[in-house]
Amino acid sequence: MILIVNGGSYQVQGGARTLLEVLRDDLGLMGTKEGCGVGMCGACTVLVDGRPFSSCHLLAAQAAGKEIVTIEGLQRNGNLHPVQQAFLEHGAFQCAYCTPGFVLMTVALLAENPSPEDDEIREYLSGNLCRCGSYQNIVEAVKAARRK
Amino acid sequence: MQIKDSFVINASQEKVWELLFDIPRLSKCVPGVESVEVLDDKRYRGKLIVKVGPIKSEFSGIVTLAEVIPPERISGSVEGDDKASASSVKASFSGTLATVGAGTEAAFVVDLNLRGRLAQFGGPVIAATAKKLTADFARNLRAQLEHQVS
Amino acid sequence: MAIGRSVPMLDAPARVTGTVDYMINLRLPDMLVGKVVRSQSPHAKLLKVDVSQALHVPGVVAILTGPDLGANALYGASIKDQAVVALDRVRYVGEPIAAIAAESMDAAEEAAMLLDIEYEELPAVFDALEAVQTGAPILHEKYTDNIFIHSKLRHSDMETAFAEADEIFEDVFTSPLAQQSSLEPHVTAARWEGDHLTVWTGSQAPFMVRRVLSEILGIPQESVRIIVPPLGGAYGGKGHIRIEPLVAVMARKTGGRPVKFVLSRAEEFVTVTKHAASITLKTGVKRDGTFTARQVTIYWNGGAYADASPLLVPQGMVRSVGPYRIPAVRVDSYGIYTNLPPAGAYRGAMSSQATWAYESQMDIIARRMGWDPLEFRLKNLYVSGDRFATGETLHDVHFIECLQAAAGAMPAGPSPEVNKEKKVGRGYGVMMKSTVSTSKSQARVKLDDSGVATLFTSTVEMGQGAHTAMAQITAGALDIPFEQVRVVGPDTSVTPFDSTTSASRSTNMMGNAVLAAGAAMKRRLIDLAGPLLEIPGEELRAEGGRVLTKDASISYADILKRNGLPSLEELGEYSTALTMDPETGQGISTPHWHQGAGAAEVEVDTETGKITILRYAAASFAGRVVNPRLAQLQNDGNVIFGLGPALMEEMALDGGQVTNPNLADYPIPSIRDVPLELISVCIESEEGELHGIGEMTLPPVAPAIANAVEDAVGVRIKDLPITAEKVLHALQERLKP
Amino acid sequence: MSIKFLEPSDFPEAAASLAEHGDEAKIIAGGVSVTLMLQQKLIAPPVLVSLGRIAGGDSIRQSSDGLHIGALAKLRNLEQSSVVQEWCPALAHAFRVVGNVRVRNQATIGGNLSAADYAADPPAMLIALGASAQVFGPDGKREVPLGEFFLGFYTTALRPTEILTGIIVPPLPTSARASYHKFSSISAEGRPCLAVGAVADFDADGRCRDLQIAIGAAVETPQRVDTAEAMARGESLTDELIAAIAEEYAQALDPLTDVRGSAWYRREMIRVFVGRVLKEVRDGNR
Repeated sequence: MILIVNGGSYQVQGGARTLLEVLRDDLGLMGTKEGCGVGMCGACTVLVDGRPFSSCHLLAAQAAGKEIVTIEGLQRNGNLHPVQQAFLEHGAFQCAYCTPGFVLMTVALLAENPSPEDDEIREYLSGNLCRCGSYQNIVEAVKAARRK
Repeated sequence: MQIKDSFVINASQEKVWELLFDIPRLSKCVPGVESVEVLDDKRYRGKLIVKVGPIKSEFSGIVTLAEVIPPERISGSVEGDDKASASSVKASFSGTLATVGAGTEAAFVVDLNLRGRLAQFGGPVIAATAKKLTADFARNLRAQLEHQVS
Repeated sequence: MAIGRSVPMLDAPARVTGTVDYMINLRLPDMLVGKVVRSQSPHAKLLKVDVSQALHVPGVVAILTGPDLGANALYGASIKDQAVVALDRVRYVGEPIAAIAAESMDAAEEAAMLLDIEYEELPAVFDALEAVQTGAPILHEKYTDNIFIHSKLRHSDMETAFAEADEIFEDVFTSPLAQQSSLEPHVTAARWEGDHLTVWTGSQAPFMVRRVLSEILGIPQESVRIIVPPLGGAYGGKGHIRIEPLVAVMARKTGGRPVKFVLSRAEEFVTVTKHAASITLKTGVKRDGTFTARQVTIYWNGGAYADASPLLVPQGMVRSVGPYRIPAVRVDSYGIYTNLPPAGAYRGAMSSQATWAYESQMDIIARRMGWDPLEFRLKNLYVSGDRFATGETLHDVHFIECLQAAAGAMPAGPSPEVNKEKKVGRGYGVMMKSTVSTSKSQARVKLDDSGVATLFTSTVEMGQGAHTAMAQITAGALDIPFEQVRVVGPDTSVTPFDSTTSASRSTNMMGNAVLAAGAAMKRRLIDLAGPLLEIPGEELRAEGGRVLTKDASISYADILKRNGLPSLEELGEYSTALTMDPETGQGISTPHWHQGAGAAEVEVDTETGKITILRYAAASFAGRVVNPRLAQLQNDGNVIFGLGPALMEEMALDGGQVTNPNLADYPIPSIRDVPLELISVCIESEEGELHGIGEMTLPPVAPAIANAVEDAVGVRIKDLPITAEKVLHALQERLKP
Repeated sequence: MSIKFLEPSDFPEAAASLAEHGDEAKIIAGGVSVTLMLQQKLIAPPVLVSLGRIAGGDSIRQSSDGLHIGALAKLRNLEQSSVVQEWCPALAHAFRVVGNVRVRNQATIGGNLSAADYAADPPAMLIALGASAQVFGPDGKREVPLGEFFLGFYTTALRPTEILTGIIVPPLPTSARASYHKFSSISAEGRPCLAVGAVADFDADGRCRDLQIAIGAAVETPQRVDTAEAMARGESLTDELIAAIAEEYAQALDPLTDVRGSAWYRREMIRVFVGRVLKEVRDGNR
């Protein structure tokens, strides 16, 4: 089975393995992580054909042949993606275990709607949990990253 | 979690009691029983398949009888586990028979403790599954006894 | 000046690119995966654990069970009652019975299924109050009433104090079993090289782990190396000793191959919990609005093993009195064994439960006596110079400023009429918390001849930004640019001793150790510069990375180069050793006091009982703030964290089995649970000491909300969490004739 | 654990695979619940029949006989579909409140309904709209009204070799108004404690011509209460009548207890939200 991840294509073993397992164990892409295992927390968020998915309950086989982007795929020749830059400038994280998930959800949100209202931001990102409680800074970072 | 129920079978109290100890016929009444082996007069080993939606669990364990007062009272405990889903069940049960007119009223109380991964299914699902199991058991029991031409 | 600036976290780029090397990402050459096999019985004799079949599963390298443990198989942070894996008894659902090391998780899981375990069930008890009744099942023979610790505070004669009261209030407040739920689970790896053990672990207390492991394994502490990378959250749940003993002993059986254990979310719920607590507060007040006496009785549900409780229950005693001048105080704080997973620290340890009790009762008293809840608090709050119930004098306390800052940040509230009709209410909460009483922090600073300073610290970076703050303090102490400071995190064979990263002690304790190291380094530099500049040391001072007088100066780097020294090292230490009389609790309980306050404005839907938090304002005393943005994140983060225990967090149990061990049925606060208006203020004191704020705005959240609910609709909830169902039930009870 | 992953190109081929492999095979559409059960070792089917490649399986189209939704339509697409929005905004809302954006990007309406999880959102609204399930099996197509589709916890009327291929929502009179309400009792991100879907049709002078209300999440399977609906027909929905209908629902159903609420609380909530939903459809602001 072929997976296209961050522009590269990889031959991997599918079967009953989730995309999360394959990304970490086979491709060594450690930025995507398990937090809850049931698709509630968003720490395992990846983009598949531009849309955010929880890779903990998506079989790798279901993402075969699709364009997968993980947190490692956002940087372009070394500099941070604008959303990553906004998160950094607004200190929109503490332990940052959830940050890759929030960054990718924000990238997907702004792709769907470049200037979302505040309540749209909250509703779109409410499926990502941050136990350290960095939500205020995260919402500010997303507001800064949206096109004025 | 506790499950209480009672039902009437129009067969004599002796015949109902007799069936309780006729293991091959009794095990046919319990839906999903795979095998029953008599270890001694108080202990039986068996396998039970329980289906909840798409999930099929196979519990293997031991039934131990405690009180046996023919023909009216029986109690005991069940301990079994389903290795595949790392789950186990521990239950104590007590049943009483009483003659009511031409038939027999069977009443029982089961204290059920489901443990391990299946316990995450939550109260309502476990209770409903257990109720369905006991309802089927009652129906099969009645079928065994009422149509039997004595 | 580096201190006081909102510099980004040292490894901020790694945090937004997902390249932080958390424990969960650790990969070692030919590393094995570990799996724990856990008890399904809450209390049973362990008759047999047959591994013969399981050992034959291809890919299984070793299996650890009770018999493998040597003599000192029992351990504990203070009471040694816990076995690395169960010996002859299991005491809670989820207790480790065996551990498997294998090449793959599939192999380990297949082996787990083939373990033949036989129990003989014993009666079990889960509620702390039942566990102390006579006839209750006994968990540990030595403790026949299941009470493993009883902390006492005796302050003066309670009879006369209560006799002087015009009104006496007695209320019981409870908080449920809860779980820290850091998104990164517990992860620990271990590898033996001969008699030397290296353990990588997500722990808040590497040196405590080192000590306990050396005791269990019977090897010197120097042969045990503990390495702690940045953590994906901890909140007290990774304090003390967690799965390190199991992993370390397992690694002894794998022939030198490293083994790594990653716990699942469900396993987190049976690894460490927040103490369920039942707190009885008996308080006497006089009509003039002052207190005469307070008697506190607390039953802390410690779970099956003492674990961290013997260190936490005495602190729970101190933290249960409250920040008000009360002449006569008596506290009985019990740590109790039950057949539940062991309890440990949960952010705002013990204060989360204690503040819920005393701040709720403040409003019960004010309401019945007809006093304004805000005034009643302001009138009685401690100020610096007051003596606390332990006899110690309070210094640097700012409870009044905290409460005024929180209350003041709320705009003028709705008029009482609107309030009643619209079911809107206000509530307040103030928190007073001690930190660790006896502890030590050491910091080593190394300055090399390029002028770069490296701080070696065992403080654990778990999202609070401790390494960034310590780097700023190092820069400030040496008076060099922040960019010239590096930090080397916890590695017990490289970084000096530190007791623990918990109870918000690090900024204060480690901060002062760094200042000491910095001061010592400056003196060394001045001594070395004197001869070079031919100026006596007394006239020299170190500033801006140089040693100088008004007309001569030399850079630190040149001082080293011209003395032929590649680098200089200085060790700084800061410690406290405070004791309290075990019988009376008199003495000194804490080096300094943590202070926080909250004000909540809520609206209650009286048809559903649902609470909407319209506004929440929080304030904490932050002393000298090192990094304003990180301090703000702690303040906001603690309020949001506090919404969990206040409104939603409760572990559901059925016969000792946790039935909601997942984040779908055990919800934690999401963005849409956060009040639209959240204001939080750090009260600073420029010339003040470095101060901890890691927990302060959390404990007031629950009582502030409950008080606001009573203000809005007149019902008092005394059992956390404050769910819509409880509010509706109370509303309907109130309407009954 | 090796597993065969079949990707049939149409429903007949999928049904054939199901028949061939018997209970060794499991259907996977969006795959949310199937993958979770695989991960937790609750199921271990040797064969997975993925419907992902079936062309047109996710179509959403309007026609004279109703709104046709392909079983493979993703909840996120249904939530954003202008066809659904125009047909019935309340139905779009019922999709929008499921889980979070990521779940809705993956979950299909067919998967959601076949899982028959009691704490779900779409079933109550679809039943209130009188929708029925299109099922394909070895002996051809059949239609099952959704009211009879859910038999118990995680149990539907689908026979082992049958596949849910689509949903049909009958036409709504222009005078009809619909409303869906998800009540989360603990956290905003939680699954529903109660789901109420309502459709009411009014004649020119505001009398209620027809009323369908389905209650979900508080009971084992989503249910309507005929006696309560009968009380509304031909009447104008006064506040008193609304209260009586709400009371009828609260008494007629047997709510369950879980972490999101006790049976007592759910009975109270049924009374409250049936009342609120009726007022919404009466006052037409939804």
